[in-house]
Amino acid sequence: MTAESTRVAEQFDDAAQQREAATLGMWAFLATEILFFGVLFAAYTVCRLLWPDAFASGSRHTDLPLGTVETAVLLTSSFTVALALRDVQLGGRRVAAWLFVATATLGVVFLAIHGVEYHADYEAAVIPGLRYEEVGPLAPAKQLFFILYYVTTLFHGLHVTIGVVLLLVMAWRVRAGAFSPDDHSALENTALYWHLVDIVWIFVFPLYYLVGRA
Amino acid sequence: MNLLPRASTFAGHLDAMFYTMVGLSAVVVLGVFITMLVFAVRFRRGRHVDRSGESHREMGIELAWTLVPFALFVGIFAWSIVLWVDMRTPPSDAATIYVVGKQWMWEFEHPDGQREIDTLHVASGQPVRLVMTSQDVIHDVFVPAFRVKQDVLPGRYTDLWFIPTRTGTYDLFCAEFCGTDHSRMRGTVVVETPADHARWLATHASASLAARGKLLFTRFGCAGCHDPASAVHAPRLDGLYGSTVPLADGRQVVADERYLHDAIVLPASEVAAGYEPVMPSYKDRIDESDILALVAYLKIRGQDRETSHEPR
Amino acid sequence: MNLAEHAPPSYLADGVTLRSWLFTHDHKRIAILYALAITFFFFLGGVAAALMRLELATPAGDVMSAETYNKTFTFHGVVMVWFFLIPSIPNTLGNFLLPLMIGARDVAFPRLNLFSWYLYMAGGLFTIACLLLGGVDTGWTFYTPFSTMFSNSHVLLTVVGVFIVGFSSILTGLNFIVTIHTMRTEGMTWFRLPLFVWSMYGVSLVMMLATPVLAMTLALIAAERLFGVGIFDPALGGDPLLFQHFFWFYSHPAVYIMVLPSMGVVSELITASVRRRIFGYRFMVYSIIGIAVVGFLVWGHHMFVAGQSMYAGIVFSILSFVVAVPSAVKVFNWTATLYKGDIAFGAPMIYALGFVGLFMLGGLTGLFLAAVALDVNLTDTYFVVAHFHYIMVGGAVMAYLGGIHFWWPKITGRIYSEAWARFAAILMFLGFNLTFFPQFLAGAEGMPRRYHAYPAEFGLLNVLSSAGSVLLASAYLLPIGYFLWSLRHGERAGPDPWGAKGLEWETDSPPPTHNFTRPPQVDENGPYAYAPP
Amino acid sequence: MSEKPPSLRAHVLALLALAFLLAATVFVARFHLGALNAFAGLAIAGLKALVVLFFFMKLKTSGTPVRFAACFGFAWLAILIALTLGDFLTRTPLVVH
Repeated sequence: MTAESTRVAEQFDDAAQQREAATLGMWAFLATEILFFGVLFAAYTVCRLLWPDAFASGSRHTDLPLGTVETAVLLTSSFTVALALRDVQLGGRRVAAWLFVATATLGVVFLAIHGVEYHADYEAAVIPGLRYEEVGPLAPAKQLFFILYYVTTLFHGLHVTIGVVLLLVMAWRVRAGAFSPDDHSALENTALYWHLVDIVWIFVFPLYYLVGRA
Repeated sequence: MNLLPRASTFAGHLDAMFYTMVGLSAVVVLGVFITMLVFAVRFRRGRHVDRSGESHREMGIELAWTLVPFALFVGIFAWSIVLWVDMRTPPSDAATIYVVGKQWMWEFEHPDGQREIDTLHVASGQPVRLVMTSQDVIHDVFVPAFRVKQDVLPGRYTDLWFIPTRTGTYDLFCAEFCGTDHSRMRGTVVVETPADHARWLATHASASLAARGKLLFTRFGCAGCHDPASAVHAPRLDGLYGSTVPLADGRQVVADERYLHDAIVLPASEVAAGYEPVMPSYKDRIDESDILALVAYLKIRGQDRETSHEPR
Repeated sequence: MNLAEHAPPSYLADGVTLRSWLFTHDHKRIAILYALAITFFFFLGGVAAALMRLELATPAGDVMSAETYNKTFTFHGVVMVWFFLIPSIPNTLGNFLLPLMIGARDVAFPRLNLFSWYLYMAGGLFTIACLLLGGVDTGWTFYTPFSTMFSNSHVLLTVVGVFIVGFSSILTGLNFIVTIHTMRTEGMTWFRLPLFVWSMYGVSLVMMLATPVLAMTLALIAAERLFGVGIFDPALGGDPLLFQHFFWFYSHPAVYIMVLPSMGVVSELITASVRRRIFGYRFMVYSIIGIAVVGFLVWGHHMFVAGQSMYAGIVFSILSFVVAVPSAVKVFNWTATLYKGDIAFGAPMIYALGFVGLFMLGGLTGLFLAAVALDVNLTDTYFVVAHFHYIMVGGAVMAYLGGIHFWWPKITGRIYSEAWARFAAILMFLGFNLTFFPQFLAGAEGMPRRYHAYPAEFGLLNVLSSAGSVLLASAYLLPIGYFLWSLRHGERAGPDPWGAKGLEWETDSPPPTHNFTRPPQVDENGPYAYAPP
Repeated sequence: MSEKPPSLRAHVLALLALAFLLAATVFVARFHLGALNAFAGLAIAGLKALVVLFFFMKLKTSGTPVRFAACFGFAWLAILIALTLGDFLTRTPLVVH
């Protein structure tokens, strides 16, 4: 590894220090992301303990087949972005660029499927604040489930959207030859971000889709 | 706290603890202050003193002033917990007074139906328990002379208790910020001798809480559905209080105060098994003190106490 | 001028245009940008405080309406907490000194650092916009359901402002953590870091791990107001205490965001004025980390009478006592550092000693509030108001000003008027005690906080407090005068006017843009290697 | 780059493990297990997260500071949930005599 092959910002001594800072910075940022989502998971835990049946009933409103497909799509996209990164590390460019595009496409597919779910929810009138026509004994408490469901999935969807944009930018930059096996912190961080978005969904899935399915 | 009278059984205990801690704090403050002063004078710049040598006992000193305060803190903690558990455990013979807070006034309901606004009459020497709820935002009942304070929450009951010890008139403050006139949400607690209090209760005897509830039961048209003779298929309410109710969703709940309260305000939330969720919500049509009266009535409905004079 | 051609220009001389300031990546210039903005917000919040003391000078609510009063104390709280206290030391002194103290050329992410400042300003604009449109009346705590269903004021705008400034806080914390981990110069091991750097490390941890929780909670409040849905609303089966848990999960550690940096500053001030190694360096480090971590476990002590379970009260009470231990250790270590010192009583030392005294009083009264049974009577009264002002104003502001004095020659290259500075420091100490000590008494006698009008029996104590606030306010205005004067007329400072140790004193005053002309040397004697006289 | 790129095999195995765990969690959710349902769902989610963290996010080969950073978010979330539940689970219903 030669120092000339990487661009080192003036505050750093060398490329290794710069890379270390970038990686640690990203992980620190991910820790804050976990706490952002964490509030919603904590609220979920408390509300579900207070209203177990409403949460089971609310969960049965979600679309299990679609949810499963969404999970599979995101897990696969984590795989493709990891492959893309590996390819860059091995000196690849074209395949890596296409893998980034593929990852972004999977992200778009995820958003599209979720859009279908939202539409079905609107038809079924289970969107509090917008169209909520649930009646029956559990209706008020089920509203809590749906609020948390929407805030969590919308916030997650926002992250997916940002991720898709980032991935496409990265695909373009990879194609333009902006990275080398020695110098690709931006790619690594994008991949880390995308994996975290995946991890959040890994927890959303059992908590919102799998309750009361027995 | 010389201005503040000690008018409940808690006050003496809490003040003892308060002043002990003031004393301990004073010792610490003076100790550190004097040490600093001595060092500051002795080692001020320009003065010729021996400044050589480093301490080699740092570890021991550090451990000492880590562990000694900690031990002291555990002691204070233990003391305060004993008092705290006592303050949170009302005796079973306490007279229950219902309190409703709303922007910006207090309503009190005595067990026998006497109602007061912003003034509360209690008898000295007799334990009193306040069971409280709010109609809008969070309020807080604070009686400094009794050293008691408890937030009053909407949608939930909280409680506090005390035994007044000195007759007199004491301030009651709302201590949780509740909007524009928070600082005017004040009241008074009048502590009387038991004899005076009995006289007060007698002269202010209105219909008992349950009796008022019975009137409301008719006025709100509850009987239209819940009367056994009604054509509507609605749950019977006789002897409901304290029984176990199977719900439409398969759960079972005990028909306690919370259940009855919610059944009036949010009837759709816990529908009894075998009934349609047809009851309208009374959420915006009835205020909390009327609900209290209704609940008090429902508690005795169907019991002998309601209609006959036979001994129970 | 010959010399100047060889030496690199100081960071102040390196570009004079507005553009060179607003687009700078230099941590020192960003620190100055923060200092200007923070000073502005400090006086804005101070005006609100003055109006409150004016209103409270008499028992009747006669100066302003109840609604205006409520908006005033809310504005005071919001501005002072999020736009002054939390960013004060970390974003000004921290930004300026952190890279210097560890021998780095800049922070790890200079552009992110500048972006944080713009976020701070954007958040500030929202808050000022809210003030201009009529203000907000929920108190800085935004308790539900008042803030979501009942308040008719501009809750949403304020929430957005605080949300944005939260990101500024998170990004600064992130930047500092990475900087301390990766940018230390050759030989600067963890246990050779000055305590100020350690305190920045602790505070950054807290900023990063607590602030997201606040941001998301405020977002939920906004959702409740916008869509009329809510998990904090009891009418929907939600629980207002859930809000309080989330809020205090941030806002209690936020107290440590304010006070940990002060502890770091005071450790530097005392060692430099005493010319002696800090007593028990490692214990000082452990106590910083201990406070940062255990500080997250005690939030429930704000909710002892809020309707929390009795058992939760017990657990949070003992944890609150535990977090007081490291603070006590720090006070004892500062005192012990004076022993066999060579003590000079310049303005920084007066501030530092003032800090120790006021912080000690604030801390000890904190124990009263941690003792759950005593808290029942004392919470939500002026006792609490006095307690946290002793920590935040007596503690954090004294340390902040002490630090500004101590590093003023480094920042500006000029020496301020020592006599005026000492006078201001002493006046501040007296004014502060006159303002806030009576509030302990009023609180112990049962005066509730956030009262626009109050019973006449508390009149005397409030008059004293209002009188003290006049002294305090004038003491705060004085430094503006003599600092500005020193910029033009002050004596020029050499690299190390105090004879202090630490890498920041090895470079010029003011330092050149990339801090060091030759790499600073770190030896094995640690950060406070004062030779015995 | 000082670190060695991970093998393709490891990535494929990780994806297969994730697919298997996804199938498992959907399968388990179909049985009446009471509280165990929630536990199983979360445990499997935890396993999936660990697979992603260790293999895709390369925590397996990361340095100590990064590992710490990875733990902090989860640890602090655990504090938030644990102490909040500590209140909600120990509340005693109000008894009126």
